[in-house]
Amino acid sequence: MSFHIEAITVLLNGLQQGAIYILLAVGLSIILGTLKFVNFAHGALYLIGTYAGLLIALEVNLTSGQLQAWGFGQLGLGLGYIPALLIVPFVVFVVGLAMERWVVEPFKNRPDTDQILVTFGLAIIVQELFRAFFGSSSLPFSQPSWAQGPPQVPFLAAIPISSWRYYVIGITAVLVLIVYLLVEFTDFGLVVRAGTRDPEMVELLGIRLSRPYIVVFGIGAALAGVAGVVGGPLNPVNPTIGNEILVPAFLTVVIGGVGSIAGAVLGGVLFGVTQAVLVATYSAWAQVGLYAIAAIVLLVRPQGLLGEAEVAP
Amino acid sequence: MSDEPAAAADGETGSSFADTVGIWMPRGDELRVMTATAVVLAVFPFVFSRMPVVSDLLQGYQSLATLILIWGIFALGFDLLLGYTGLLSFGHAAFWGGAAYAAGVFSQHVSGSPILMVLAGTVFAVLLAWFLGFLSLRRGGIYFAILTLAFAQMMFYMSSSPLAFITGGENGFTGVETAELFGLFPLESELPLVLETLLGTWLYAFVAVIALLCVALGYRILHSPYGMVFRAIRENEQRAEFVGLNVWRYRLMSFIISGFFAGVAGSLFVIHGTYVPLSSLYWTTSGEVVIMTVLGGTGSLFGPVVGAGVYLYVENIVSGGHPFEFVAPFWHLILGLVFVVTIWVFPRGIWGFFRDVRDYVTGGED
Amino acid sequence: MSLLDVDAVDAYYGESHILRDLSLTVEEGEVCALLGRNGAGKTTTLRSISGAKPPEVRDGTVRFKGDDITGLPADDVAMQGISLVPEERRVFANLTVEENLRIAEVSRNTSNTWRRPRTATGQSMSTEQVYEDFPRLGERKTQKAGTLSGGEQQMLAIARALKQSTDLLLLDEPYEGLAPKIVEDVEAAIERISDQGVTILLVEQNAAAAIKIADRAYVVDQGAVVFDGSATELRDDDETRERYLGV
Amino acid sequence: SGGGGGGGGESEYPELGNYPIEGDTATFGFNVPQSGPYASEGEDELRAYELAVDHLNNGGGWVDSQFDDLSGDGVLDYQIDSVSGDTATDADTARQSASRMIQRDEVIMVTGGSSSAVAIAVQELCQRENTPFMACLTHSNDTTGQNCVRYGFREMFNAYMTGQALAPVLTDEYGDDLQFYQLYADYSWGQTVQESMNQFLTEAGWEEVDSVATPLGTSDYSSYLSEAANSGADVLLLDHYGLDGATSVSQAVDAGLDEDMELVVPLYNRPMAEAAGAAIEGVFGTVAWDSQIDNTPSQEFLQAFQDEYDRIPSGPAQLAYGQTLQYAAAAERAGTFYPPEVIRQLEDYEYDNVGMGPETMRGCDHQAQRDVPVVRGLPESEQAEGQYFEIINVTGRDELGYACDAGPAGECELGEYGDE
Amino acid sequence: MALLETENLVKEFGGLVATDEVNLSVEEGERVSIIGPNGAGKSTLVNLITRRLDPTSGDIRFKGESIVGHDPHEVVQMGVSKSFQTASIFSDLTVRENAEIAALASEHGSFGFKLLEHRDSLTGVHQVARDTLDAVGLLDQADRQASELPYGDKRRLEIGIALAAEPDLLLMDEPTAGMSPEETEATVDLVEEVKRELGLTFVLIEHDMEIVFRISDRIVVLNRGQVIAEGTPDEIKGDAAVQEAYLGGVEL
Ligand SMILES: Nc1ncnc2c1ncn2[C@@H]1O[C@H](COP(=O)(O)OP(=O)(O)OP(=O)(O)O)[C@@H](O)[C@H]1O
Ligand SMILES: Nc1ncnc2c1ncn2[C@@H]1O[C@H](COP(=O)(O)OP(=O)(O)OP(=O)(O)O)[C@@H](O)[C@H]1O
Ligand SMILES: [Mg+2]
Ligand SMILES: [Mg+2]
Repeated sequence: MSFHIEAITVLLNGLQQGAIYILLAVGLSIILGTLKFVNFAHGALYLIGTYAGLLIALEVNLTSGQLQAWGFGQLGLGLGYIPALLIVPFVVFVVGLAMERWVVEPFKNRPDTDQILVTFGLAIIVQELFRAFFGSSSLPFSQPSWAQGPPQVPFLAAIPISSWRYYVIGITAVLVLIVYLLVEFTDFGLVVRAGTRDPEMVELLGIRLSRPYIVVFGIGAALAGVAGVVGGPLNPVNPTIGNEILVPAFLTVVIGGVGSIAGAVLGGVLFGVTQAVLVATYSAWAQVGLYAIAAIVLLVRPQGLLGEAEVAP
Repeated sequence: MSDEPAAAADGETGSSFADTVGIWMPRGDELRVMTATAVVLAVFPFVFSRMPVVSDLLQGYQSLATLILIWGIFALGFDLLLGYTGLLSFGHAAFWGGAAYAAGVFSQHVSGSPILMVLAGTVFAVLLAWFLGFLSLRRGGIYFAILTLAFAQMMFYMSSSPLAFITGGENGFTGVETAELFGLFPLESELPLVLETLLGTWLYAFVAVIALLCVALGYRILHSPYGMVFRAIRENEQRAEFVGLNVWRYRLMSFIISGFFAGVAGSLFVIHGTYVPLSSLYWTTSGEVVIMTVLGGTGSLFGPVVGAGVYLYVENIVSGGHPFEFVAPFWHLILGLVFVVTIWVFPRGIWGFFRDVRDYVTGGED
Repeated sequence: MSLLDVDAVDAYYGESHILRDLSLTVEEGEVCALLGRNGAGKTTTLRSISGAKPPEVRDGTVRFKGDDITGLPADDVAMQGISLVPEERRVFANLTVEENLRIAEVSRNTSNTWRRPRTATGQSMSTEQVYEDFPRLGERKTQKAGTLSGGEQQMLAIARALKQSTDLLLLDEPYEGLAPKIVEDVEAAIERISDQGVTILLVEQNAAAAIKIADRAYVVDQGAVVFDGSATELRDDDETRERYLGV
Repeated sequence: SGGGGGGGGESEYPELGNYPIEGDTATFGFNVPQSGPYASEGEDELRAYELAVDHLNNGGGWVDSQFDDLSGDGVLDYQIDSVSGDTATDADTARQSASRMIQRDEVIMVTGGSSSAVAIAVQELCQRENTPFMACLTHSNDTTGQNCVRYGFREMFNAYMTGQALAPVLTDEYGDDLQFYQLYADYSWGQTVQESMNQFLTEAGWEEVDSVATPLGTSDYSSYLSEAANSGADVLLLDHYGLDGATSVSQAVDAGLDEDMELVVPLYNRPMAEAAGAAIEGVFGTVAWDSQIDNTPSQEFLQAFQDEYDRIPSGPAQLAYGQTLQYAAAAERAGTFYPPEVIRQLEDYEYDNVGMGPETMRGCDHQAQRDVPVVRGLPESEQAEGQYFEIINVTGRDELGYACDAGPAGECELGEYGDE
Repeated sequence: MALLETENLVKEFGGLVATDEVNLSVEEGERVSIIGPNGAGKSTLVNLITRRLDPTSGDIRFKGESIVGHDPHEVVQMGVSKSFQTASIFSDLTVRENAEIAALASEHGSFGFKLLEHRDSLTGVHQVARDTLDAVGLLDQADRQASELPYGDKRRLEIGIALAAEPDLLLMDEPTAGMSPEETEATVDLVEEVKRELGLTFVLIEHDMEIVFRISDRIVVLNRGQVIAEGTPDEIKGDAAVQEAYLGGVEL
């Protein structure tokens, strides 16, 4: 097959994989950048998004877990993918609000390490709760039938990539752009960025911060939820997916530069494409390459690709 | 400390003595701590796995007792970094697993002597810690956590595929060949006489002696200038730099020290299991040692060891059903809950909690 | 009715009792100085008025324009028209000079007030006016505030407060770290603001500097008012100045 | 049938492993994955194990009909008890769990599987601890090849035999002189499947374009699949098992690969097929056992399992059930739980009672010599519970296998009985 | 030879020249004050000397040796100490340990392998720490946790830490900012006393002209990164350029 088809395949595969990282990384990054909160439970939000998406879109048979033991072996609303895509972000947004209120607030003034630890613990709890209720085994979350197979568009039809993956790329691009505009160009964004450094001073200026904060966290969470719905059908769905995606997502944030949305996008694309290229060339090194890239970037630019060097006090 | 002249006089006689006998002379409380540790180590396997009634309640077993000590050493070293220097590493699996592979490969190609294996594994871990520390200590906090995580994951994927010809990849390293201790005693054989009842196997005795040495070393480090400098750096890095301390090298040193402990533990792990699983390099292993340390209590010498015990107990006994049938499937969930509650309510962990209780009780009596 | 009426306030940091039965009033339009040595409780008084926490006000009332504002959240207090130039400057280090000024106006935008009552009547200073008064800031518009020099940050903090709609301006040691010449400029600016009808409560350690522009002065010591009178009275009261101000 | 021999037997032999048993119950250790990529298989195995224990103690199923050695009233006058552990499809966890079973619970036999890496790691431990290990689902050549041990036995066939059974069917179906491409799970099992498939397909005249390793537990195969699609090969072999297999075959179909190439999944099972759904249509592979196999033992097991759990058992379940009974029967024949004697009873034992035709548990490598069913996936419209593929052919054991000094067995050194 | 010399020192931030060809020299035992309007580049200059910032060009020499390219802690080891504006102490450690840390660094270098020595055996360190605490009047509080000290004592400890490092040159950036006149007085006295006893050289940055004129041997005036005047307090008082750029109409 011709070289350019192969190159485009690799690039699209990379973009699609990167898109999931980006959705998670942007959320993580704005939460980290503005609330100064290190959320190791972000993967858990992804997990919630995936299961919620699955149960809204389809009906599934549980083969293990407490729900099945209690007689709820058959579960799910079966409403289809579009409703799932619309409902899940709200569900996870609400989860995010609750988390902001009950977890972020109490830990806002504790050291980074405590935040990492408590959210790491929460991530384990969420994962294990899902395991307890839904069982360990993977549930099938198939791609919608209307998005299976390559798109029936002249050129793209020759590329062995399912249509769903194009949707993933598109949805990600739109959402990330919206968030970017919101944070960089609105009063809301300004307040949130100011609150990053000195929340009390913001309040002394007559601005109530609790709501913008909650909203930021909610947006971050909702993005993770969307990632769960669009990413779910690309992977088997089981309780460990959240924590597995967390590591690359965090790496994306860090190599892109904490707090930088553009950085997260750049980082995600770099990761996705690197991985796809390595699989196509030296597949044994595909995973190693990912981390090597991260290491190199951070050694050369410790603040990340588009991160700002810490402002001197 | 409160009696100023006495302390100074003590210091002077001590230093002249140290010149002749060496710096290894126990000082201050060291002897007491070591003795207490030795006693606990000596009765632990008996109480845990053989003592009538108690061991039935605990449901312990010999090999778990050994494993607890091994992870205890790992956690103890980890706490020197987390609890004292304030650096949270999510990549200590690299040293644990790296040392295990190194010791395993060493036993296959050079010598199966347990002592030499521990040496080989530890040297490897220390060199690795030096190298990775050099790379990841450029920034603190979250960056450090993520960088260490990235490097450890890189090692994991290296040994899972490109280096699989050495490590066995996903199959794990199966070529471990442990020889007899001192060329005489097979490790899994039982000790003579009353020692058998107390300690059980040679393996346990071997691990316990090393654990004792590790405790002594840890205690000494904390009471050397290093301990103080580590805390100072955590407190106020900039100020430490501006009194003329090379913050970077001290941090590197504390990273290497904790790598050293992880290396000792990792080597013992391969001696104990005669097998190196690939997952020993996976980030969940790093996560486990983090949980153990925090659960037990950061910033204390024995807290992490207690944490290791509790964690492994839940992981191996509670998860195994009888007599915990009801909660067994949820062991991981339970650990997660306990972990979160600990951070939330008792940031100083189990050990810190008991110390607070003790202080409260004794304080009440005064 | 006075504009600000602090009545027998007791304030605590945790268990330490800082303000003891402290009372003071500020009349509309005046420049009132609050003096005292280190740790006397001046900053604590300003924080108690502006609703910052800590301290915790356990007893007494703070009235502004006749309304009881004791214990209101800081943002609500600001909406009534009280703005603060805090002790440590506290500019938003990661925002540019321009953005630091812009954010001060956000609370005036009704969509950001969330139906909280807003009774401030003061005019906000225009951005042009700010740059005219502090040309140094004009030169540094797009620089991150965190990289400004100490004095530049102080100017920005003052300018930011003036960009709010202010009826009462609380200034906590505004001259700290300013070059003598800039001190003069700031003094001039304060006088001009005062002339425009903004009431000012000025905290200072340096009695001489404060007396220069103040109409009236309070001296606090250990959280209680020990002197209350006109600026001229204070200038002539050597004993008070020596005993409580160390000059 | 033991007739009190068990109690008396205790003095006959020296202490070894967990022999002699204290008290009057013998405990079996079931070490299965309850999480990780092979969790579905593990759950089904555990059901079968529990069923086996029930039948051993109370009669029923094959205990009554197929295994003459067994009484249905315990084994050797001991009641059978069991403990289970989660291997998490991870060798280290599995070994910790096995070691707890052996040391604390004093099990007399360990069984379990799903993942050859786990099986190999655990059987090595069992050899050291002198506790028999009845490997359940492990299909790597190495389990009874270079990593074989005296204390381990395998009823399941291996990758080598899969290659022998599948190659003729594939060449028959798709033609000669084709090019094939392999993606394989990067560990013992996948590596030997890749090796054996390559060997037998090449011998049959096909040519391997490339073979690429994928990490165990990969969740997104799209990049690998794109490479395969762009390679120009005619046939794609997905040497993935369990969840990985279900995922890779579904993703291959999602990306439209099946339009230009034929897909083959060398080792299949029911949970996989269920998870992959429509994607398995027309896909060839081999299975350990299937409920559609029409012989008495198979149908009896299906019945017993369905009665108990109201569901259709998978291949791994049949292995689990069968291996437990085989061990118990060997102990009865030996008249003792003393491991070396039980092992000797199992070695070179011939039987025809587990539904896979006449078999021999070969003494030289502890590999059962048995039939291998070849299947093809059904279209979704024809799928029903327990029916996901049609059985194309049950390749007889005479057409399969290798001599004791050939193939994987050539590399096997079993090690000691422990009573030498 | 001057103790500290800068030669054509330049520091640029983007387009802004914060330090512009500064040639400064401080003799041993001298007290030099640096004054200048806000944003003149005074703090930048101190940060260049302590190596918190890299110069764009030019050289800095201490005791004749170039320190550009050295790490901050190495510069401290050579004898340059800095007192911080806000009390920068180790608040979780005791007062004694605070001093010991600094003494340890000056006695045993920036890094050492003495990890197996018990702390009790480092008698030299204890001595220096005790002397320093005595000098700043905190010896009786040695066993208190530093965070419990009242603010004034924290400032004292802060200076104590700087002194325990046994510097040859002490840099102070607005040490009395936020202090009451009394406190200022006390601090100035402390500094003068220490200078007398230890023969310290120091460089002071201050906006409080009273202090500046009282304790400086020489004053350097910066404006927009450049030295615009230099001389004894009397010379500076009379300098028209300084009046214009810095002092305005302030009466002295
Ligand atoms: N956050 C706090 N927690 C506990 N005590 C505090 C806190 N802030 C200030 N204090 C104490 O309250 C008292 C009054 O402090 P305050 O800051 O109001 O004094 P001040 O008059 O503003 O002094 P200065 O002129 O130094 O700014 C002091 O003794 C101080 O130590
Ligand atoms: N990182 C930076 N990026 C850009 N400009 C900077 C940076 N740091 C300092 N500056 C600018 O350099 C100039 C000199 O700053 P410096 O802090 O040295 O002034 P200073 O003389 O100490 O003033 P002050 O008396 O107000 O403290 C200022 O105009 C400041 O805005
Ligand atoms: Mg104050
Ligand atoms: Mg300055």
